[in-house]
Amino acid sequence: MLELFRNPKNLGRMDDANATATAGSLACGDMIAIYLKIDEKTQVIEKAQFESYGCAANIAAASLLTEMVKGKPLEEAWKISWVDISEELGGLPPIKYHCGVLAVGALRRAIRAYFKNREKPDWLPEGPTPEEKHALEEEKLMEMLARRYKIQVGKRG
Amino acid sequence: MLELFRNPKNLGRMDDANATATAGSLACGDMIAIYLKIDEKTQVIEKAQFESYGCAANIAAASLLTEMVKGKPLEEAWKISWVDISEELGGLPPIKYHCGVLAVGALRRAIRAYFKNREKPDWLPEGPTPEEKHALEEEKLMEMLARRYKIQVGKRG
Amino acid sequence: MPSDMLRDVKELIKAHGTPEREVYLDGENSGMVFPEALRAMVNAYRGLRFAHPSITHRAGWESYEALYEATETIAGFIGAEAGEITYTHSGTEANNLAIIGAALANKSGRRKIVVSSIEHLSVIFPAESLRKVGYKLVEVPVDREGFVEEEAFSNAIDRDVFLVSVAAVNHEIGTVQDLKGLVEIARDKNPDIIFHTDAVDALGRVKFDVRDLDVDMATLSSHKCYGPKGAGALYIRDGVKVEPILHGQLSTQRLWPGVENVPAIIGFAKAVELLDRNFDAYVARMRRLRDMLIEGIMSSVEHVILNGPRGARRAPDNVNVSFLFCEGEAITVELSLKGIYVSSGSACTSRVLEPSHVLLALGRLYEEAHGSILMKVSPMHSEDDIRYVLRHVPEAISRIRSISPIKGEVG
Amino acid sequence: MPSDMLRDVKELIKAHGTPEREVYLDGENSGMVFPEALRAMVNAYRGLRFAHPSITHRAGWESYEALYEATETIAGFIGAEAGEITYTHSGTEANNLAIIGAALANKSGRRKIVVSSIEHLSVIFPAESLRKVGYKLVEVPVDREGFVEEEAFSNAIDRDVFLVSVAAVNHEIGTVQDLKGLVEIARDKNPDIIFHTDAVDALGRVKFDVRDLDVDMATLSSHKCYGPKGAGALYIRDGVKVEPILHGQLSTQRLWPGVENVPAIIGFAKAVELLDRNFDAYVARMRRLRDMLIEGIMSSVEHVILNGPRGARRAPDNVNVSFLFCEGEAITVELSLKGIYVSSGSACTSRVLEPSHVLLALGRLYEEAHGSILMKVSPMHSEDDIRYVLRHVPEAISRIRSISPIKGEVG
Ligand SMILES: Cc1ncc(COP(=O)(O)O)c(C=O)c1O
Ligand SMILES: Cc1ncc(COP(=O)(O)O)c(C=O)c1O
Repeated sequence: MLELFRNPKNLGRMDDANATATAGSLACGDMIAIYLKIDEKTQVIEKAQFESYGCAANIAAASLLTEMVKGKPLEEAWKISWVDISEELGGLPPIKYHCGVLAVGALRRAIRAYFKNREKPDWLPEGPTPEEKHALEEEKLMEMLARRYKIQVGKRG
Repeated sequence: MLELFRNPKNLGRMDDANATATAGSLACGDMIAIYLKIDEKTQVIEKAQFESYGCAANIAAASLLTEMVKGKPLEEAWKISWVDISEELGGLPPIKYHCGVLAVGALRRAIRAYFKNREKPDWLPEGPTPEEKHALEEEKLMEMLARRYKIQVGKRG
Repeated sequence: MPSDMLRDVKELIKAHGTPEREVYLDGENSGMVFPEALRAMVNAYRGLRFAHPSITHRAGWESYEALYEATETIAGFIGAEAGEITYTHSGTEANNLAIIGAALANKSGRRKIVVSSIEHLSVIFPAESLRKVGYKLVEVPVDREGFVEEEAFSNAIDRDVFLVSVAAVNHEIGTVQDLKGLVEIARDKNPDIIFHTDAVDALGRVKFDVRDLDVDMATLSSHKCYGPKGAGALYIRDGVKVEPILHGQLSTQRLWPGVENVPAIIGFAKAVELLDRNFDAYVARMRRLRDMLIEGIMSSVEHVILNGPRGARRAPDNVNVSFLFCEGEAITVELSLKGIYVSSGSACTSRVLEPSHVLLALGRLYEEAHGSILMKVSPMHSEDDIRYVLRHVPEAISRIRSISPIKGEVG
Repeated sequence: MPSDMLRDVKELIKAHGTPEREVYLDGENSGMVFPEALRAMVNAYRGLRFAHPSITHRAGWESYEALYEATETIAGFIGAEAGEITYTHSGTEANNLAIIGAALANKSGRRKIVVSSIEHLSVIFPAESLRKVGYKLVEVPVDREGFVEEEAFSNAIDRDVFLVSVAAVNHEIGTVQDLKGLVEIARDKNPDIIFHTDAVDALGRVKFDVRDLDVDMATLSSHKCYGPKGAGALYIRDGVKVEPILHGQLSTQRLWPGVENVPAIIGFAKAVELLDRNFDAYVARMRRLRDMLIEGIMSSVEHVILNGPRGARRAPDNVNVSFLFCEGEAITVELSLKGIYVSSGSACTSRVLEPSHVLLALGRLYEEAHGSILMKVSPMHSEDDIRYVLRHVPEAISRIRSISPIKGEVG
């Protein structure tokens, strides 16, 4: 994990991405952006990159996930769960589970975004998966907290 | 105090005592016996001795008290309070106050015993003094505890 | 602390003088520390392993690692999992957490707590404190050696019982309870009970395995098993519900707020490691010293009673004898003058000289309880220590007896 | 403790490697110890001054003497009497005793507790726990530097207030509260209140005198002022009523059962003695290092905000800065790789990444709170330490920023 934090792979924005999404938010204190370049014909992921505003585990999880999906068909990429991430990272401590969840949430959102104006495949579920729900929940929780503390998230001054 | 514990003065039973009393009890875990030899004419204490079943402070207090009353008229001896004992001993800790109190209680009981069959002087109060009361209370408290624990104080087997 | 005592204590110490030799036998009140355990604690401080174990930097991780390994050592020694250990700072705190914390989590309607009449006050008092929130406390009597009366115990366990607490080894008279038997009786009559045991005086003295005994909670204390002060622990079987009794910032554990005292816990684990590795040798050594002490005293002083059982049913470190016609605290001072540090069941520490509730519960006469002296040997003591003690006990007792108004006509 | 974490932490440590130099700045989470204080503790163990201080033998008396002298040192440092100090094992425990213990003794009908919104959680959580027994908790807001809003504070104090608790110095942002002024306001509006202050972060940093401030209770913690772990203390003004919250065997004190951790208290007193003797020099040194650190960071890194006040109104040891567009925990790991140990207001220690309630109470934006880094200098740090830190901070921040999807367009 520390190795991936120190030397993350697939780091940075991607200009020729054709699917992009974020999960988490500044307010959460954890945010992951995923960029995919998908081959239109084969629906195989050619390139995957990420950016992260988050802890070391977050960065490592995103780096690992982008590494795992490279060269995979979307259907297979979709099936990666946060447990796979956690195991690959050598077992995330429970308080870090959400990092894996967030990374997978971002990936799935990117895949959904890709199919927004395309024909949806059979394997893509209608409703949100647990990971997507979790990402949503975390974002909402933080909005709630923000209201409680009467704090604005976003631009300063 | 430790010096008096180590080398107590006036220790031991007195065969020619004409006034004797004890305060406290075996059950209390603290018991002092005081023996006085009083000059019948002058009512001056000629000799004073003690025995103690009690802690080091108890022994020291009794030793000191017997030393203090030697050569004193009974009226003066009566006036010695546990505070005097405590001060002489270099300040007893609060949990040891009762040792001084018990010693004074025993002395006053012995003086009362002396006047049992003699004419009572003016200075001898009717009711019990705080020290005498305390000795009584401690004895009673232990009786009560003994009942609670259904324990007999006294001879074994 | 009353402010005029310091001067007096200074005078006491001055008048006392320095004894030629010192033999510390007051392990009941405060335990000696294995030099290795002390060193382990000091090294932890020097190596930054005092850091907060849940903070994300190397010092924190090393602290976590050390804490975790210590916990595995301690848990392993009692047959538990690391995840079942909660640290407090003392056995007293762990007993409070066990009893009050379990009551706070008690959603059942059951409101009865059963303890033995010779439990440590840090078990009895928390249990008593629950009376004001509707709990009933039953104290089961013990026989003359401190063993829980099985029939009375069995009768006390009914459907209303929520918690049972019986110590594995009694702290004053060393009775090694038949804990497994008691657990069976209790579960037989009421399978829903929580069974807690105060194992503070069992650790390192008898084999103690929470699975084998089938207990739900067990209290441990570092300084009572030759670790440094500042660490107690409560084993809570996975699934048993306990609520925190103090509140604040959490670190690695849910039930006791604040940063763990990692260096003290490291020292605790080092002590446990030594106890584990040398268990048979230590027990044999302590038993030899114990019996030397008991037999030496009984054969050289008259009118002495041994409190508690003998042989394997007695903790190997425990010596508790009553010197008739003597007041115990006077004996402790007399022996102290020779550098022999022991305690008395009638220590004058409370306003009223109430003798030890443990000895009274055995059916001891007051004068027997008041004259009781408690000594604990340890793996750090030698035969020379015991010989030194035996050389001085007879004259100490005869001096105290010479002061007493009770000369044997009572007795 | 989840049982699969040890392996991971071991791997983390291995992957981390040993840094060329280590600078420990996480005094907020766990304090460094003066070598003299550690030595004093160790010597106490070696000299039998671990003995129970209320037992009647020489070791007990020496322990009592040492405990008493330690207490005089500690009490003297805060202008209290020895008899007004109660020891616990941590500041967390002392805060619990202050708040819950005072509530247990509260015979008045008053049921309101007033605290500032930036108190330590070991003050806020116990106060919140009293809600279920009928107490009302009012959290008074603070300004952008952490100073209690006087008008809101004054308005919160009415005839129903029973207890007020405001820390002398805030633990995260170093705000040195005008405590004397707040006490006056409070007593003016309600002379019956009990005023408690958490002085854990004040000791050795600012002059702190309980009589001068006219407070009723004050919490202290050994490890936060360079003493060993295992000792907290609560000053309770003579006459203020507090009931014990734990139960068990008492030693020299009424309010916290169990044997005092005398060796730790001796170490605590040694630390206090050093702080007292070198007060001006230590404060000057810390302030110099603090300002070096703050100015060095502000001048070498862009988009940095200082949290908390400046100058004399800020504790001399406290540095708290928010690096915008950076997540704090990632920074702590990045700096750890260089051997620089700091903590973050957004430490991932809770399931939800709730940022520090202190920073949010200041009106900080979430992203400011999440990027906050807390460093505490001490009298044990040198200018070389600070230079080393300053050499590595800019590159650490720029690396974390390079990973982030937020590049300054927000901000
Ligand atoms: C059986 C037993 N339980 C609990 C305790 C309390 O442990 P501690 O001294 O760590 O508070 C003791 C200490 O003497 C004990 O002997
Ligand atoms: C202001 C304040 N109060 C209380 C505490 C708790 O003290 P302890 O760590 O000794 O439990 C801390 C510790 O960080 C603190 O900073």
